Amino acid sequence: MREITYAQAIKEALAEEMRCDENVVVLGEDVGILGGNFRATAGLYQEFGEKRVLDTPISESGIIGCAVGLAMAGFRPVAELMFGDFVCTAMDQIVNQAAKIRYMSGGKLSVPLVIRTNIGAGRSSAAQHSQSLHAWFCHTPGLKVIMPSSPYEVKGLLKSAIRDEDPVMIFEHKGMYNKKGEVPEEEYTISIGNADIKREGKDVTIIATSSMVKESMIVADRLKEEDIKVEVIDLRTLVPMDKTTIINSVKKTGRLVIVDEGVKQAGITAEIAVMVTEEVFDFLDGPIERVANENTPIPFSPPLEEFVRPTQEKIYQAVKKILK
Amino acid sequence: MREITYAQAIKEALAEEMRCDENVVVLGEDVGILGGNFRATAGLYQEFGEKRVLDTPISESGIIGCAVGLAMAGFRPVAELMFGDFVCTAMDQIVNQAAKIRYMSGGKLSVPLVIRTNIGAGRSSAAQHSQSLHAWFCHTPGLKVIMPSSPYEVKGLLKSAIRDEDPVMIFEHKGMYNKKGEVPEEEYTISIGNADIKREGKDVTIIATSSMVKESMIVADRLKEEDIKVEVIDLRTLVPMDKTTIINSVKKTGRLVIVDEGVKQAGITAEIAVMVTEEVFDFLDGPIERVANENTPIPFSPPLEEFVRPTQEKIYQAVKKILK
Amino acid sequence: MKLSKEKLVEMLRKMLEIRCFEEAIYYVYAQGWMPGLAHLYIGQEAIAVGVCENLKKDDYITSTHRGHGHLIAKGGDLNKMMAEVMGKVTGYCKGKGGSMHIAAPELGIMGANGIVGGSIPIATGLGLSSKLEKDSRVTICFFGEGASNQGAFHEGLNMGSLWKLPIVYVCENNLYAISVSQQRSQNIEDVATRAKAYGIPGEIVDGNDVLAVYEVAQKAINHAREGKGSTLIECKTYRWGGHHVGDPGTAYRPPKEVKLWKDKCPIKGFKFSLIKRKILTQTEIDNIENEIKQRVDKAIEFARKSSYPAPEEALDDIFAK
Amino acid sequence: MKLSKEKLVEMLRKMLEIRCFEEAIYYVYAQGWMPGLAHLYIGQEAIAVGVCENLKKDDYITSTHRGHGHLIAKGGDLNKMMAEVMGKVTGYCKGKGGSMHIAAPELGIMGANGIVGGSIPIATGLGLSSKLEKDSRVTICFFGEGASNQGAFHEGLNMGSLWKLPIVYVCENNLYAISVSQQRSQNIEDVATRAKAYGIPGEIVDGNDVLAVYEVAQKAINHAREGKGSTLIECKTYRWGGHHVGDPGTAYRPPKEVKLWKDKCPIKGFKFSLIKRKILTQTEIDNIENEIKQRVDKAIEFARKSSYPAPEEALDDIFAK
Ligand SMILES: Cc1ncc(C[n+]2csc(CCOP(=O)(O)OP(=O)(O)O)c2C)c(N)n1
Ligand SMILES: Cc1ncc(C[n+]2csc(CCOP(=O)(O)OP(=O)(O)O)c2C)c(N)n1
Ligand SMILES: [Mg+2]
Ligand SMILES: [Mg+2]
Repeated sequence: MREITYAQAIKEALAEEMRCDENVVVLGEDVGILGGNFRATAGLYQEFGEKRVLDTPISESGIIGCAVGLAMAGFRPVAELMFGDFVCTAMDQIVNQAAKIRYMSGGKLSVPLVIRTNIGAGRSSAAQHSQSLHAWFCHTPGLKVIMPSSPYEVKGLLKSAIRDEDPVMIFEHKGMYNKKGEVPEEEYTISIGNADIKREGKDVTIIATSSMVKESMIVADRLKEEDIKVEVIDLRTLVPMDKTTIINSVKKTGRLVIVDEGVKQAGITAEIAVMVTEEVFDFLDGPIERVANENTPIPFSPPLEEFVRPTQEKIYQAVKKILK
Repeated sequence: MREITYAQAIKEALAEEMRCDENVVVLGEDVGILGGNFRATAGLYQEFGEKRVLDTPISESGIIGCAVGLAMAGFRPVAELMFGDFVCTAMDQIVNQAAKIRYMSGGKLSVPLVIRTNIGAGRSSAAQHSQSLHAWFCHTPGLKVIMPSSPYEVKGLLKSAIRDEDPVMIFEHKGMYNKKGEVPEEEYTISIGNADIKREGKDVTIIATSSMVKESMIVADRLKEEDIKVEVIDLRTLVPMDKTTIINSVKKTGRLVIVDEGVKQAGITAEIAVMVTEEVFDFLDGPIERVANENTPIPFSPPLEEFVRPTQEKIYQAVKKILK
Repeated sequence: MKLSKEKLVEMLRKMLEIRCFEEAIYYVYAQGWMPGLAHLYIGQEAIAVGVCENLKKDDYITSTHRGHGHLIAKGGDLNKMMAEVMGKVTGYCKGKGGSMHIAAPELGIMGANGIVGGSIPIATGLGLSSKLEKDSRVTICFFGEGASNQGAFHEGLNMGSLWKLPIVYVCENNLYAISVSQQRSQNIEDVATRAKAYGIPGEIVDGNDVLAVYEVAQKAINHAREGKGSTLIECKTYRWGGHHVGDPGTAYRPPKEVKLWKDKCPIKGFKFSLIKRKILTQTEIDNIENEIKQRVDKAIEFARKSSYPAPEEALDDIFAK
Repeated sequence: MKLSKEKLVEMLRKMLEIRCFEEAIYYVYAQGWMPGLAHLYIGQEAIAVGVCENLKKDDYITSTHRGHGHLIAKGGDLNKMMAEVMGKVTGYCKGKGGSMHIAAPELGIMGANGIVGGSIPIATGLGLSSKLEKDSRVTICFFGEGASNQGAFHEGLNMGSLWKLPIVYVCENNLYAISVSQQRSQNIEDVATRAKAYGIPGEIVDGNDVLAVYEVAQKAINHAREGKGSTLIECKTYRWGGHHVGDPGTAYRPPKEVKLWKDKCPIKGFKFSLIKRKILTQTEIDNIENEIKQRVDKAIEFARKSSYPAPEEALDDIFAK
């Protein structure tokens, strides 16, 4: 199959949806002429023009608020927040407005809005350009939350997100924009709410999000050599969460490692772990292991950054620990 | 002992600290002439004047940013965000600035800042004035997070927060501002990071936060009549968390119910539950029960609001379930 | 400006409707029939009416915590409003929103808002939708002078002006934001000055003179509809009561000031001029007032008789089905 | 304006130091010695220097993502800066901050900032501290024209102006925010116009003329120090390179425009005038340049020889001990 980058996959998803639905518009900082800071909107401005691909001022609340208004009026805006850290300057519009408008209006207003942003450290971008803040939005009823792990996933999920009637936050990964993967030429979508078993195994389950799926696969390879069969689940969407796939896997393996790049404390690994404990306590052979970012801001210097991030080695150790 | 309200206890803490440290200043919307929307700063403007009690424009980012600047310059600002929901309009200053400045500067800058805000539904204030968003800040390294459960706790903890060298978020409870409780006349502080066992018991542990402590105590009374001995732990501070007290209690009872007013999904109850599971898995006699807000925005109409909130009945049922 | 008799009477009627509705809310609150609080519009009626009388049904408005007046002026149904304020299932939002969150998209009412300034960027999006669709709608964005200190105000107006969107930003300067007077919250006398920061016209108008508001709004609305972009209108006015029904509003405002502004009552003045111009007689006005009072009483009755939503409905409307 | 020879030479020296440091960063980046990215100040040197030459050591500055120039102008040590940019433990922040987060409170440098507009409300707080302490310090708040569209700009300036704080807001209008030109981000020609929204003086100055910047800044700083409040200064300038070291900056800017501005080089012009005024000879300038180059080379060497922090140090500095 042909291979394209994660950024290209995003661009294809956007272009396809824009072609078949003229209500789809893209807006954000530098998404137009520049084609996006991470080149995920490259070419859209040229194809669809400045009316449908809007470069905005540096005004994140303005961007999301504007997208909310567009969405209420029948458009399907896809707003980009260049770095995931900038959700902070748009938080009111995301949380108090977009997420709650359907509810507060008793179902009268819809906000079919997609917010594209990202997570991920590892690029020496320091504390204000490296956060993985997706957990906050899982704690915000009214939002769907997606974390695509590859070019294939990001294309299929983004297309579904655009067609969704509700606000969807899609957390891409900064370290993956340039990474290639197989993506079919023909159209497809991936429905929101389904996890994907990336590899079957019977000894231990790893649930991973975003770029941690790939890291976990590499660890699974390594463990295979030690005759440990790891089942790797790509969670794909956090809200709604595919409990069935998770539970079935844990019932089979009895052991669970959860890997996510967010800060560990009060992060999404906690929610997944508890959900599993609540649902299949008796199937668990031991405590669940969580591999996540240390409870620190992201430091700039490479050795420090490496120290705090979830790594293959940490995933490996977690599996070994749980099997003891 | 004399009884004063939660709001009065806050005001006393502020006044005492302002008297003994002239670097303590208070700022926020309507904290001056009006004495605070919830009257928690009543009288301070009159005693300390407009230089130390600043009514601000409606600019939450401005308020927190200003407090950050003051703190870096050697002051000890106490900033009020009138409703907990308004953290959203100040999120960048809280998360990207206040929480990270010490770290990013390699320890060169300090931000001894207190942010007073609140949680709590139950007042028919609807979705934008009822959220309990404390979990987000537990997921933000660099912040301490406090949730006082009574006038006694709020006074002692706020005084410690003001003396702390780091940014502290203190989540008061809107439903408690008018509620009275015993508070000693003589000065005292409560150190950050210590949970408090409000009642000892051997059958089941309830860990509760904020106003849920009182609700849990009432449930414990009711269960006592059924000869069920409940240990009630008032968590008091979420970050840092008093793991020892929690673990010792669970070791004793083997059963845990966690009660918190935040939304359940990805909330603080998940983090506590996982921490316990990780630390004392083998002592647990069954899955942990979480009582928290349903995964919905807060509705306006009283029967709806009652339906989504954690209530005494829900706490009671959780204990009964866990004992089955 | 020459307006038909019908128009003038309609304006008075709407203003009276707002006044009467808001007085009823005080009553309903005092009776304990209403959960929570509400922010009343009494004293500012000329603004909502003066502006909205220029609008077509499908024009958009965004509103604030102090929204009842805007909604009524834009055609809101008193029964559904009252029921919403009481948290009943027959309300505009099935009881989920309450006073601060009433929405009626079928009337172009795209939501009141509990976050100060929160609706300003949303209005930008509504305006942008009209520009993209070429539907010649206009969006009216109401907010207070306090909101003009919010970052969202700045971002919303910057984008609205940049893209020449058909939006009229209506700042109701009632001199206070809760307890904080305008001069204690900004270093300028007129919020309209801020229009300069966005390169758009800034107008100042007596917000208690419904005809003056009508005229200024008409100009701005035409400007917008003709594709010439946004305008910021500042209406000088006063909030008669406290910040909300539970606030007497006396702790931070001199009684003299309150009295002065009550003397400038937007309704009294307008009634007087209509009588003087022989558009209406006192008796006719009395009849109108009685008729409105009856409708408001009926709204209270309707709302009181309506049932609360079933508790489980709390779980609906989070996502589309 | 009459300035001593020493002052003029010092200004040239500082500008050269910035230029040379930034060129070194390009080199260091190309060599792969530096992790991450950096936003260079080349072309804007006259602003940082023209402003900071008015300051006392304990005056405050807040900076931005494009902060090296401000730091050097305020007295930053080249070794510690270079080490920080390379993530070394000898850097200003022990390698934890990197290019965008350098802080040196001992020099009044209260932090660069990776969030556009993020430091503006912080500057308000610094200014407030001076007012409360009556320490007669001034705070300089640097930011770009792109930042002037952020809500934080509005809230920061509103509060700063309201409380008459000793702050000078210095907007470096380099015509672009990443790829978006000023006219595609705001409906006004001059950011200085926005001063009207806050009732403070707004000044426009040629940001490539260090003496002009010095003069305007001096006036504003004196104004602030005398307790008369804030000023917004807009310095018209240009960013020679791309947005950061990895961006050629050619995709969205016409080459002609870039050339035009390079011709207006703030350093070339200043050198020329100093020679003409017989303050310095070409040889003296060459000597200064050589001396600076050596210092920058030494900074690179210092940084390269320094070690990285120990990994576990990542767990320190979250809270005070
Ligand atoms: C972001 C935010 N901050 C603060 C509040 C609390 N609050 C509600 S109304 C209000 C005053 C608003 O003043 P103004 O905009 O002048 O409107 P007015 O009430 O005078 O109509 C405040 C501070 C809020 N709802 N939202
Ligand atoms: C809140 C926020 N939004 C967006 C960005 C990404 N970003 C970094 S610099 C920049 C452009 C800033 O433009 P300007 O303020 O004019 O400064 P300049 O880069 O021209 O010096 C942008 C959009 C950011 N860092 N922070
Ligand atoms: Mg007002
Ligand atoms: Mg710029």
